[in-house]
Amino acid sequence: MTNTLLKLEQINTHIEQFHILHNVEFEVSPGEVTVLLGRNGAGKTTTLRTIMGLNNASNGTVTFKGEDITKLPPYHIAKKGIGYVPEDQGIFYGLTVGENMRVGMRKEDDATKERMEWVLELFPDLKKFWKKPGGQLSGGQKQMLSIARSYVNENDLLLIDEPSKGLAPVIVEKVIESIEKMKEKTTVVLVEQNFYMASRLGDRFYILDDGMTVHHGDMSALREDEELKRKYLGIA
Amino acid sequence: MESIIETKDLTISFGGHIAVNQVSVSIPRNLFTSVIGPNGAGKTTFFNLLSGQLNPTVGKVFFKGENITKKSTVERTRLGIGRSFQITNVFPNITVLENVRLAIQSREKVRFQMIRHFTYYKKFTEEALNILNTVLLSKRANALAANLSHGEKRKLEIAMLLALDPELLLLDEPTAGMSLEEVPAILEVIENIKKEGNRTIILIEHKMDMVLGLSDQIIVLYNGELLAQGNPEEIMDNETVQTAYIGGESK
Amino acid sequence: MDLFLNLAINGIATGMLIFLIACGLTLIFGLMDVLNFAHGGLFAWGAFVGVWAYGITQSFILSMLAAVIAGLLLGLITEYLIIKPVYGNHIQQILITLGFMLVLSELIKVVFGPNILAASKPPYLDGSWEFGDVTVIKYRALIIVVGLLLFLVIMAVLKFTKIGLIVRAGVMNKEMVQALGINIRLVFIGVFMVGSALAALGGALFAPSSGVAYAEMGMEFGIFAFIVVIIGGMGSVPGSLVAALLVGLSNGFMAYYYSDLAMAVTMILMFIVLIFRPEGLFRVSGVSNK
Amino acid sequence: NESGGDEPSGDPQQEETEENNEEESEGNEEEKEPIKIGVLASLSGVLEAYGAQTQKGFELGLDYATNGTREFNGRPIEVIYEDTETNPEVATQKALKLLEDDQVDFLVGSSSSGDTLAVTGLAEEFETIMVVEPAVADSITGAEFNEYIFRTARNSSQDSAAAAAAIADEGVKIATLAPDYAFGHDGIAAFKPYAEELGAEIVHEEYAPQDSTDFTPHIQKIIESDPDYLYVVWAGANSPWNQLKDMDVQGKGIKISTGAPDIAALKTMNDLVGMEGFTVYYHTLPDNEVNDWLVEEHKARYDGEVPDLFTPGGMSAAISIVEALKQSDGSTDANELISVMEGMSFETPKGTMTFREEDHQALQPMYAIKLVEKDGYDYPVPELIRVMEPGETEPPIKNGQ
Amino acid sequence: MIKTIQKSTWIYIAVAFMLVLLPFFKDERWFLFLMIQVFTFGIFAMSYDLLLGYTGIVSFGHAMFFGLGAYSIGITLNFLESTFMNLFLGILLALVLGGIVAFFAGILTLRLKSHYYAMLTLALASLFLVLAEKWRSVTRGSDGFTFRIPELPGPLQDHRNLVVYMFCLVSMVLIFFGLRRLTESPLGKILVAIRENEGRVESLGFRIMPYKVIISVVSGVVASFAGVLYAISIRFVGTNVFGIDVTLDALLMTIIGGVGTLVGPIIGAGIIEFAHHYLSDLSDVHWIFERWIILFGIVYILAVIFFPAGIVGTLWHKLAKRKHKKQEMKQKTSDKLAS
Ligand SMILES: Nc1ncnc2c1ncn2[C@@H]1O[C@H](COP(=O)(O)OP(=O)(O)OP(=O)(O)O)[C@@H](O)[C@H]1O
Ligand SMILES: Nc1ncnc2c1ncn2[C@@H]1O[C@H](COP(=O)(O)OP(=O)(O)OP(=O)(O)O)[C@@H](O)[C@H]1O
Ligand SMILES: [Mg+2]
Ligand SMILES: [Mg+2]
Repeated sequence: MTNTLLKLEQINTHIEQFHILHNVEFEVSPGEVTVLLGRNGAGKTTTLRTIMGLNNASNGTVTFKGEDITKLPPYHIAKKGIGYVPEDQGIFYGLTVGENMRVGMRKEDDATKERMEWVLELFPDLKKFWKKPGGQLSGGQKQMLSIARSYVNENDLLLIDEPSKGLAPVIVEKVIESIEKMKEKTTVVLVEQNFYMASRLGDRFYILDDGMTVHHGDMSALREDEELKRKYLGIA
Repeated sequence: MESIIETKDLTISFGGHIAVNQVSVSIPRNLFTSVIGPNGAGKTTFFNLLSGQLNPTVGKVFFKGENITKKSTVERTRLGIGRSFQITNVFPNITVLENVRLAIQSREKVRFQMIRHFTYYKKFTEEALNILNTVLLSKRANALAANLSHGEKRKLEIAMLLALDPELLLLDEPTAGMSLEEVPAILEVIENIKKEGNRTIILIEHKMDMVLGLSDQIIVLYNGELLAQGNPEEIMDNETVQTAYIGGESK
Repeated sequence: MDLFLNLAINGIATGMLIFLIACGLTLIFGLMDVLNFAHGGLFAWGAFVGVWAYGITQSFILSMLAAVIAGLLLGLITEYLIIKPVYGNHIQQILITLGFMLVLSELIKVVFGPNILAASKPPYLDGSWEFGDVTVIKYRALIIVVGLLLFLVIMAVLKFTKIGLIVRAGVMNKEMVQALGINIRLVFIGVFMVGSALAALGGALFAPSSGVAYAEMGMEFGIFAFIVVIIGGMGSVPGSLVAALLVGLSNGFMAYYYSDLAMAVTMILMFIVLIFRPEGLFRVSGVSNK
Repeated sequence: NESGGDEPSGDPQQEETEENNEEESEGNEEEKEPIKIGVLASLSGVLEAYGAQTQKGFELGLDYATNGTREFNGRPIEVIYEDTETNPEVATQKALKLLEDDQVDFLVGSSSSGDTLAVTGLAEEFETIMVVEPAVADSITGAEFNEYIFRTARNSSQDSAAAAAAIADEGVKIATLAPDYAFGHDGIAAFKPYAEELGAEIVHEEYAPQDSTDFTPHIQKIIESDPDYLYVVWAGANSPWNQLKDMDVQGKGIKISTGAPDIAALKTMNDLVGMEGFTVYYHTLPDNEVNDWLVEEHKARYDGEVPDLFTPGGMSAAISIVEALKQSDGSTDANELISVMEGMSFETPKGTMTFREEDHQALQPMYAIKLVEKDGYDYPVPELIRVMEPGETEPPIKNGQ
Repeated sequence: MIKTIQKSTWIYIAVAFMLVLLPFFKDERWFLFLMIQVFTFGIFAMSYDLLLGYTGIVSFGHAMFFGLGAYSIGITLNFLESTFMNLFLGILLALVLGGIVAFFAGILTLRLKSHYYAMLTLALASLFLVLAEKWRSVTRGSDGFTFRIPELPGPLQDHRNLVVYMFCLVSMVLIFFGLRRLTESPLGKILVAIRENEGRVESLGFRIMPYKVIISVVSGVVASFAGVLYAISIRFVGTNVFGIDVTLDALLMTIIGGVGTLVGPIIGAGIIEFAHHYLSDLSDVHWIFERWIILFGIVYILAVIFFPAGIVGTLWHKLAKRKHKKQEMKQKTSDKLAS
C-alpha cells in the first residue's frame, strides 16, 4: 500500500453528456514506468486528464502520495510535483520557444538551470530556435518542446501522452534514454502507440478499452504473450 | 518515367532560416514515394510548397508538366493535388459526416448551389458514410469533430482526403497517434489506392517499417536539402541517412 | 512654428489622455482577449469617484487614489460576476459586458444623481504657461507626464516579470498553463483589477481636463479606447501609446487645418491603418492560438 | 391648495364649470370623462435631466392653472408621462400608445428634436394638438410644420436673436463656436443675420465635434481671427468651457458669450464669470406672479430646489393647454382648439406668451444676462441685464418651406 | 432528417399564421407598432446572424446597411412625390445601395481578421453617420426629417397600419424561409465551414472570397430592406439609424436568441423589444423601477448565464442531449440483448 505513488479507484468521467470513463482503476508504483495502451478513443487521454484535474471525475478517487487529489484544481495538482505532456503538445503558439520554457518553470533555482542545460543538450533544435514562436516549429519540434518543458521541473510523476508521435527515430531513441535516466527520481505514466518504445520503457501496463481497464500486468509478460498482443493490440 | 509532379530549385526561407533549400525532384506518376528526414528537415514545408499553402522564395513546381508555382491552394486542389495535415485540421463544430461531405461536395463541384436543400444530394451522404467506413470511423459519423479523440481526428483527416479523391495524395504522417490496432486498416486503404494504380501517393512518415514496406521510392531531406533519392534498399544503405536519421538500433 | 508647436503639444496631451483610457483596455482586451464593453463604465465610475472624492478632500492626489481603489474593487466584482463565466467566448462577452455597462452607467445616476457633475482641478494645476506664443496648459502637461510614467511602469512590469507571459500563455491555452502549475484565475483577476484601475484612473484624470463627468461618457470613450487598441495592434502596449498619440495629433491637426472632417478623423485614421496594416501598427504574434 | 388664493383666474373658471354642467347633463350621472394629456419626455438617457425638468414643470403648471383641482369644468385632467429614451422609434411607439390606447386629447413633448419630429406627423394623423416643449429645432414649426403643432418652447432662431441682441452692435467683430451637427449649424445660421443686421461682423465660424476631447485647435483658430466676442452655441455634457479658460481666451481680450444653460451645466462654467449672454430662464430673472408661485411651490415640493432651465417650459405648456380649454369651452376637438389657440396669449412664469398664428410658435420674453459670482452658490449666477421683449426675438416665419 | 425539417417548417408556418391572425384580436396600434418593430428588427438581426452565426464574421457596423435602407426610402419619398412607383423606386434604391456597399465591405473581410474587421466596419458605419450629419441639404442632419408614404387605394387606407403590419410580417416570413434554405443549401454548408476553419476550406478547393462576398451582399441587402421597413413604420429618418446602438441591438438580439439559428434572432428581437417595452413601463408602477435600465442590463447578464448559447441554441442543445440519452439507453438495451 505504502508503495503506491498514484492510485485511481473507480474513476468515472463525463465530458458534457458523454460518459467516457467507466470505473477505471489503476496503480502506479514509484520508480516505475506504467504504460497505458488501447485503441483510439479508448479513453487513455481522458484518464491522464482526469489525473491532472483537467477533466473532473464524476465519482471515484485519485490518490497521489496518499493524498486525495480528485477535486483539486489542475494548478494545485501540478504543484504537487506532477508534470504533463499533453497529446496535442500544448504549445503556446504566440510565445517563443524560450518563453514557452519559462512559463513552464515552476522554480528558477540552480537545479532548474542544470536541468535546462541538460534538456537543451538533449534537443539541440530547441536551442537553435530559442527565439522562434512556438507556432512556427515543425511538428516534431513542437513535440520536443512539449517534452522539454515538462523536464525542466523536478517532478515526482510525469504523465506523457504519446511522446513518440511525429518524432524521428533518432529522437525517439533520445527520449527513451532520457526517460530511463530520470526513472529513479521520476515515476512515469506513459501513453504510447509505438510498441517498440512502450515495451522498452514499460515496467507495467494497463489496457483500456471503451473507457474501462480491461487488462493489466507486467510489461515483460505482455512482450512474450502473443495471444494478448493480438487480442488487445492487434499486433502479432 | 513520366513525372506527375516536379520541382526545380525549390527554396523557401523564413526570415533567414532556409527551410527548404534548392530541392529539385521529380516524382513519377503512379509510384509510391516517401519523404523522410529528421525533425525540422523541411518535409512538411516541402508539402506546403507542393500544395500551395506556401509560396517558394525561389524555384518552380510543375504538375503534369504545367508550371503551377503561381497557383493558389484552391487551384491546385482543383487540379488534383490533395493533402492531409500533420497537425489535425478539421472543421471542429460540425459533424464528422459533414466534414467528409464537404470534401465530396468540392470534388463534385457543387459550389454555388444555394437553392437546393443539401439533403437533395443523397449520394454525397452515402458516399461519405462509405468512406468513414473504410477508415473505421462510421461509428462516430454524427459526433462533432471537436469531440473526437486524437487518433479519431487523424482518421477523419484521411477520410476527407479520400473524399476529395485527388490524383496526387500528399499524406503527412497519416498514422501518427493512431493505435497499433488501427494502423493496418489505414495501411490497407493506402495499399488499395496504390494497387488501383492510377493515383500517386507521397507519404511523410517516421515509421520506417511502414515506409520500407510501401515505398517504391524514398526521398531524404536533411536541413532543407535533398540528401538522397532512391529505392528503399539504396536509402537504407546510405550511411548518412543511418546516422543522421535512424540512429541506433531501431525497429 | 509656434502654431505647429502649440498644435503638437496639445495633440500629444490629447493622445496621452486617450492612452490613459486605452491602456487598461490594452491589458484586458489585448492580453486577456476579453471584449470588455463595460470598460467605459469603469472609466466613467473613475471619473465620478474622482470628482466626488475631490469635492470631499480637496486633494487631487487623494481623489486619484480613491478612483484607483474604486477601479480595483469594481474590477474585482466585474471579473468575478461578469467575466469569469465567459472567458474565451467573445459572443457571450459582448452580451454580458454590454448588459453590465448599462447597469454601471445607470448605477452612476443612482449614486451620484442624474445630473452632470462639474469637475474642477486644484488651483496649482489651473491655467497655463506661456513661452512666447506657445501655450502649455498645466493640466495637460501633467497628463503627459502621468501617461509616460504609466507607460514605463507597465512596460517594466511586463518585461521584468513573468506576468505578461503567463497572461498571454493563459489566453492561448488556459488548460496547459494550469497544468504547468499556475493559478491562472488569480492572475486573470489581478490583471483585470489592474486594467480596471487604470480605466478608473483614466476617468479621474480625464474629468478635470474636460470639466465634467457624466454617465454617458463611458460608452462614448469606451469605443474610442477600442479604436486605439485596434490601431495599435491588440495586446501591444507601445502600440497603444503610438496609436493614441497618432489619434491625438491627427485630431488636433485636422481640427485646425480641415475642421470639416474633424468628426471623422479617428475613423478615417483607423480605416487607413487597417487597410495598410491589417493587424494594427504593432503586431503581437499569435494572440489567439490559431 | 393653499396658494390657490393668489391665483387671479380662479373665479372665471368656477363659472365656466357651472355653465358646462348644465350643457352636458348626461355626463353628470357618472364620473365625468377625463381630459387626458400625454407627455413625452426623455426620462432616461442623455437628456434625462431635461425630461425631469419638463415633467416637474408640467405638474406644477397643471396645479397652478386648475388651482390644484386638476379638473376642468368638473372633468378630471389626467396626465400620462412616457419616456422616449431620446430614441425616435421609442417616441413613436409611446406616442401611438398615448394617442390610440389612452386616447389622449393633447400631446406634449419632447426633450429632443428628433423624437419630436418623429411624432408630429402622428399628431396630425390623429388630429390631436401637440404642444412642443422643449425641443428647439426650427423645422418643427418650420419645414415640418403642421397645424396641430404648437410650441411653447423657444426655437433656435429665438435663441439666436436673443444672443445677437445681447452682444451684437455696430462694428463688433464676432467669432462663433458650435457643435458640428444640426443644432450647432442651425443656431449659427440663425444667429448670423440678426448679428449682421445689428451691424456686427462675423469674422470666423468654427464647428467642433460634439464629443471632442481637444478643443484647443479650434480655440486656436478663433484666437487667430481676433474677434471682440466669441459666441458659443453649445449643448451637451462635454463642453469647451474648461479649455477656453485654459487657453485664456478672455485674457486675450475676447469676450465670451453664450446661452446660459441649466444649473448643473452652469457649474461647469465657473471659469466664465463675467460673461455676457442670454438665457431662456433662470428663476430670479422674470418678475411676475406666476414665476413667484413657481419658485415657491417648486422649493416646497422638491426639497428646496429652485426651478431650472426647462421647468417653466413644462409649466407653460400645461398653462397653455388649460387656457385653450377655457377658450374652447372645454371642447377637445382639435380644430376648435386650433382656432382658439392661434394667436392666443397666456401668462407663464416667463411672462406673456403668444402663439403666433402662422406657425404656432410661442413668442416669449428672453433675458440678457451676465454671469456673476455670488456667495453661497457653487456656480456663476445669471444676473439680469434686461428683459428682451417677445417682439425683439421674433423669428422669421418659415412654415411650409 | 427530412422528417424533422418538415416538422419544424409546419411549426413555423403555424406560428406565422397565428401572427397573421393576431391583429384581429389585439388591434391597438402601439401593439401593432411594437410587433412591426419586432419584425423589422427580426429581419435585421437575421441578416446579422448570417454573418455572425453562419460565416463567423463579426461586424460592428451593420447599422450602415440599415441606415442606407432607411435613408434611401426616406429621401426618395421626401423629394419625389409619394406614389407607389416611387416607393418601389426607393426600395430598389435601398437594395441596390445596400448590395453595393456590402460588396465592398465583403471584399475587405478577406484582408482583416475578426476584431480588426469588426472595427473597420464600425469606421465605415461612422463615416456614413458623418455623411448623414453633414449632408444637411438632403438629410436635415441629426434632426432628421419626416416623409409620407403613399396612400393606399380605397378602403385599405383606413387600415393602413394593418397593411404595414402584414407587409412586414410577410416579408419576415419569406425572408426567414429564404435564408433558411440558403443556410441549408450546399453553399450554406460551405459558409459554416468557413466559419469553422478558413484555411482548410481552401485546401478543399473552395475559394473563400466569393462566398464571403455573396453572404455579405445577401446580408447587406436584407439589412437594408429592414431599414426600409423601419423607416416606413415610423415615417421619419434621423441619423440615429446609423448609430452604433442599432448594430448593438442586432448583435444582442442575435446572441440572446441564439447565434446561427435564424429563428433565434427573431425571438431575440421579440424578447428585447417586449422586455424593453414592459420594463420601461415599470417606472409607472413604482419609483424603484425608475432606473429600469438596470433591470434591462440584468436581463442581458442573466441571459448569458442561463442561456449561454442563446435561447434557441440552448434549447436545441438540451433537446440533443435528451435525444442522446435516449439513444444511449436504446444502445445499452440492444447491447445487452446482443450479449
Ligand atoms: N470533448 C469531448 N467531448 C465528447 N467526447 C469526447 C471529448 N473528448 C474525447 N471524447 C471521446 O472520449 C473517448 C475517449 O477519448 P480519449 O481522447 O481519451 O481517447 P484516447 O484513448 O486518448 O484516444 P487516442 O488514441 O485517439 O488519442 C473518445 O471516444 C472520444 O471521442
Ligand atoms: N511558418 C514558419 N515560419 C518560420 N519557420 C518555419 C515555419 N514553418 C516551418 N518553419 C521551420 O522550417 C523548418 C522545417 O519545418 P517542417 O515543418 O517542414 O519540418 P518537418 O520536416 O516537417 O519536421 P517534422 O518531422 O518535425 O514534422 C523547421 O525548422 C521549422 O521551424
Ligand atoms: Mg489520446
Ligand atoms: Mg512535419
